[in-house]
Amino acid sequence: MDRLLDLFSIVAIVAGGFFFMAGSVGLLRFPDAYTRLHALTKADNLGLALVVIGLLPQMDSVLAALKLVLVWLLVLLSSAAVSQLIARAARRRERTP
Amino acid sequence: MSTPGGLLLALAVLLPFVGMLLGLVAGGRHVRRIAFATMLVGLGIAVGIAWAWLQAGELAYLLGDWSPPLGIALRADGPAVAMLLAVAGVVCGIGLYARADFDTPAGSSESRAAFSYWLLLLAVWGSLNLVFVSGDLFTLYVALELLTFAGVPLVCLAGSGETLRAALRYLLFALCGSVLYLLGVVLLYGGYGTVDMRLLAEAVQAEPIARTALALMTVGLLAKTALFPLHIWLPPAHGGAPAAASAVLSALVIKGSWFLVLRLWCDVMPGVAGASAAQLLGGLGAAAIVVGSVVALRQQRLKLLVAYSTVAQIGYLFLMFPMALTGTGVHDGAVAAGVLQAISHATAKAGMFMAAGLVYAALGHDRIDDLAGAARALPIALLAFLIGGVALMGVLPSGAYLAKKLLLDAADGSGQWAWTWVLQGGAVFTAGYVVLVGVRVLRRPAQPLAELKPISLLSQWAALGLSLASLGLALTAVVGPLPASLISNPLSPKELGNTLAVLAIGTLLAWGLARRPLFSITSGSLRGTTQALARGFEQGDHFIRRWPSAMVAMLGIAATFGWLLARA
Amino acid sequence: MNVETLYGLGAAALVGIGLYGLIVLAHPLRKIIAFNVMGSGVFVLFGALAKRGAAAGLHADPVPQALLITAIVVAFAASALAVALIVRLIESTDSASLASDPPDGSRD
Amino acid sequence: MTGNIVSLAIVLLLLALAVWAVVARNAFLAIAGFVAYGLLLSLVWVRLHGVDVALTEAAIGGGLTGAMLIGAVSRLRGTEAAARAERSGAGVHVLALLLSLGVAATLALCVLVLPDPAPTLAPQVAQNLAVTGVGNPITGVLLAFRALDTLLEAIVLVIALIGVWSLAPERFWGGRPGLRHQADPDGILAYFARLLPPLGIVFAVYIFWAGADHPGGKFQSATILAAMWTLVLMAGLADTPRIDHRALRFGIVVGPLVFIAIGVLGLFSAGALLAYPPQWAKPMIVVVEVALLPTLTLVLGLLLAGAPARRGGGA
Repeated sequence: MDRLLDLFSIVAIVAGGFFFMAGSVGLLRFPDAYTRLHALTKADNLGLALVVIGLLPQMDSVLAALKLVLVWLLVLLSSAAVSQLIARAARRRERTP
Repeated sequence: MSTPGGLLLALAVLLPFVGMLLGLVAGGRHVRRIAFATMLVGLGIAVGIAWAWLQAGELAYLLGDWSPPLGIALRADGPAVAMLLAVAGVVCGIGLYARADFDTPAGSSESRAAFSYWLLLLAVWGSLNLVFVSGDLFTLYVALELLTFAGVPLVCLAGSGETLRAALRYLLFALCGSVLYLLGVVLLYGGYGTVDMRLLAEAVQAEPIARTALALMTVGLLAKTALFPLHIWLPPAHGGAPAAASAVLSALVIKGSWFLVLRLWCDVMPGVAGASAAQLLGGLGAAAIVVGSVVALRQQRLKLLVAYSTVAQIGYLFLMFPMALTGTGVHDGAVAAGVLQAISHATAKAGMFMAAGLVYAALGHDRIDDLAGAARALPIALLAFLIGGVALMGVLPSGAYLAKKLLLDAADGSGQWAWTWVLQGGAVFTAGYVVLVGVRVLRRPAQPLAELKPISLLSQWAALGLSLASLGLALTAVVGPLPASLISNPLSPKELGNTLAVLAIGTLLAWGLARRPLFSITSGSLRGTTQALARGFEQGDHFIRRWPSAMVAMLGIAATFGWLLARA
Repeated sequence: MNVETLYGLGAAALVGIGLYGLIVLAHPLRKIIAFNVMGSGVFVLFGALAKRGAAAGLHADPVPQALLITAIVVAFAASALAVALIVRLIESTDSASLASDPPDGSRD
Repeated sequence: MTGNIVSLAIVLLLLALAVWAVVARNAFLAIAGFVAYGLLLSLVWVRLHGVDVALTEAAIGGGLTGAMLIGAVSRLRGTEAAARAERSGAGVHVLALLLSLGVAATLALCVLVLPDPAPTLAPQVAQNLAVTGVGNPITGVLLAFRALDTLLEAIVLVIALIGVWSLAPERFWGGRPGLRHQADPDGILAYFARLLPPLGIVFAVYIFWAGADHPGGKFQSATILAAMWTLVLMAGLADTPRIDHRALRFGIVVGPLVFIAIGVLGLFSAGALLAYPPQWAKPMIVVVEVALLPTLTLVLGLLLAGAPARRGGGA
């Protein structure tokens, strides 16, 4: 049974890594601030979610697992708020000549 | 093991900090009262420590009853007790002087300058006491940082742009020094598993780790002491700060890092240090005396002249190392001479900066060339300045004289005649700028001086008191542990002749190198060359006091130390 | 080549990088960043020594780690004071240069 | 074996970020690199089995220092161009490179010749930890064996704060530190600043309490509380207190004063300054940590806010 869980963890974490890579490529390739923000927040958060899900079976206690999920929620909250603020700042800079 | 008087050491460290914390809460007018109360109690503790030391010899105290290497031990031997006593005295003298300058004006409930000055003065005092008594190298790192964080805001207390720049330059350069010092502490812990000085002294051998640590720590401390060529930050910082703050910075703050160099070289790693590296330290000191004094002669403002005099006097502090470390163990007489020189400089320099501050307060300027008639207008202040200068020249009964005699004995003992010449000749450079100021202030003014602003009598007497303390320091040899035979009759032909010779050559120096001719004698071709030489010194000093060259000099000296230590 | 030596060599390189920055960078804010890089290099070296000292059931020697926490906080206080000084210097003189003006060559 | 490869990758990335932080084109890019460098550094501490140090580095090194530098870079007013003009010549660059390489090489040599049975104090700490009553050896060292260092550290922070305050213009003395941040009351920042702090406070109290036996402690929790306070200030939901406010000043000194008071108490009950009577060690340490928490939070937050820059009036 735990071999299956290990396999699941490996697959999930590799997928997470792929999404992180996708986010970074998006950061480098996309033309302007908004699309870059879009790429970063979407891809990285999904990547982190996959990594967290992959790690859940490896945790030795439920409390530790909950802490991992809490970490993911906090990153989700802060990246959402920060990306909106950066987007608003970028828009404000565009409007003022 | 904790000795009976040991607790006093911990109190000497904690009292000023408790005073600072209470002053921070009380605020307003109470800050100065709390500061003065702390000074009185602190002076009492310092005297108590000296008394306990006279009875029991070395004092020690284990904090939390944990003995090193796990816990921190506070220790005090002869030099530490002498410095504790001297710093307590100088802090009280500075407190009396600053009472008028940093008073909370009637209108406001709390003034920024007064509030900050008294708290930072107590912070400097507490961190200095910690530097003298701590037996743990990492606690000494925290003490050095405390000293820098308390000293830097003192530089820009007046808040003008130029002093802010001087304070920032001082902070950044001092931080470079302390990170190099911390690097040395880390290496020593890696190599020997402890940061306690007593245990390290037993465990340390002359191997790459100890050599690298000693080289890095020494250079870091030289940067914080502003020994030539690492004096990039001192002249603008000490010259620009308010007089009471300059007195604290010049007389007290730089003594902390110097004392650590003394501890490292003479107590912790004498075996690793070796004689050739000590010669380099002495060489840097001699260079500091020459460059500092010559550039001091070129200054147009009195406070900058006194600041450059500090650069020169720091050189004197390092002249002791070639005599202290002659490869065959540590020469105690030379160490005592170094401590005496540090104390006599602390008292005399505090007096001189206070006098310069009084001149500025009364006349509204401190341009040396326009000080004609100042002596008659401000007798006590200028007397304090000149007595401080004479004391630094090493004229009999001054502390500097006794230090010079001790060093001369040590030099004869180890046959280093070159240092004998430097010791005898060094006083001439100090005489140069003392004579220059003396002549400028004693001259009769062309037109009567403008109306003087009133200055507090207490401040003048505080300045004079400190200068006289430095002049009379040699009398302590009669009561203290030093051999009284060193004191000969001050009016004996040999002493008198020596003093007059020094004064004569000093006058010659002042005549040649000062910006404006001394007695308005028409300047001959000889003066042309000396002026060119003096300008060359000034340009060289300005080149060295640029950030990249100072940093390259710092690392260059570290590399040289590393090479000399490896070769020894 | 165990892990601690690897981090020790990395720390030595960090100190070198920070030192280079401290010498060459002209703007004081950049100097503070270089100072923090060099300081963290010293801290990583101390951390590597701590891990080398793992014994008696402890994964690392706690004494250097405790000293490190103190040193990190002291380094933060230093950076805070330096940044406050820079901001005030720029506010009052519109320049952050550390160069002091040359001695005036006026001949009397 | 794989541990080495991961560590090698981390060290190389760390060096790359350090080089970026030093040679980046302008200050903002350098600080971006430096913040990433600070966060990666906390990963290094985890691999060096220094979880307490990792927490401290992430909170103070990466977090607060990064925030402070970003705050400073926004107020540089073009002084960077002047600094670029003042760049030193190629000769200095080469000399600096050689000297820095020399120092780094010497250090590397020292690392390679470190004594093999590494000298350590771990055994003594393990032996004497029981007396201190705390489980976390680092808390034991910080608050029992080397209590003076922790006391001095709090005093260093207070002196740095006095230094920062003393830089204020005369007319603003007694006023409020830092700028008055205005934010759209129902904007995303205000929402974020209302949502996160409660969670942050709960988390900080947990880290504070866990510090006795597990990684954590007063510095790490005080930093989190200071970060939450700064977030609320930036969102304009609250304003910095006036610096002549009596309660603020008492909060700043209560930590060190209580520490010294308990130290003196130890003098009578346990025979030495800063000592704890054996069975009372843990409660005393908890009292000291509780007293230090407000002091550290206030001082770290006020250091971030900077010198007083406004009159005391206003909201």
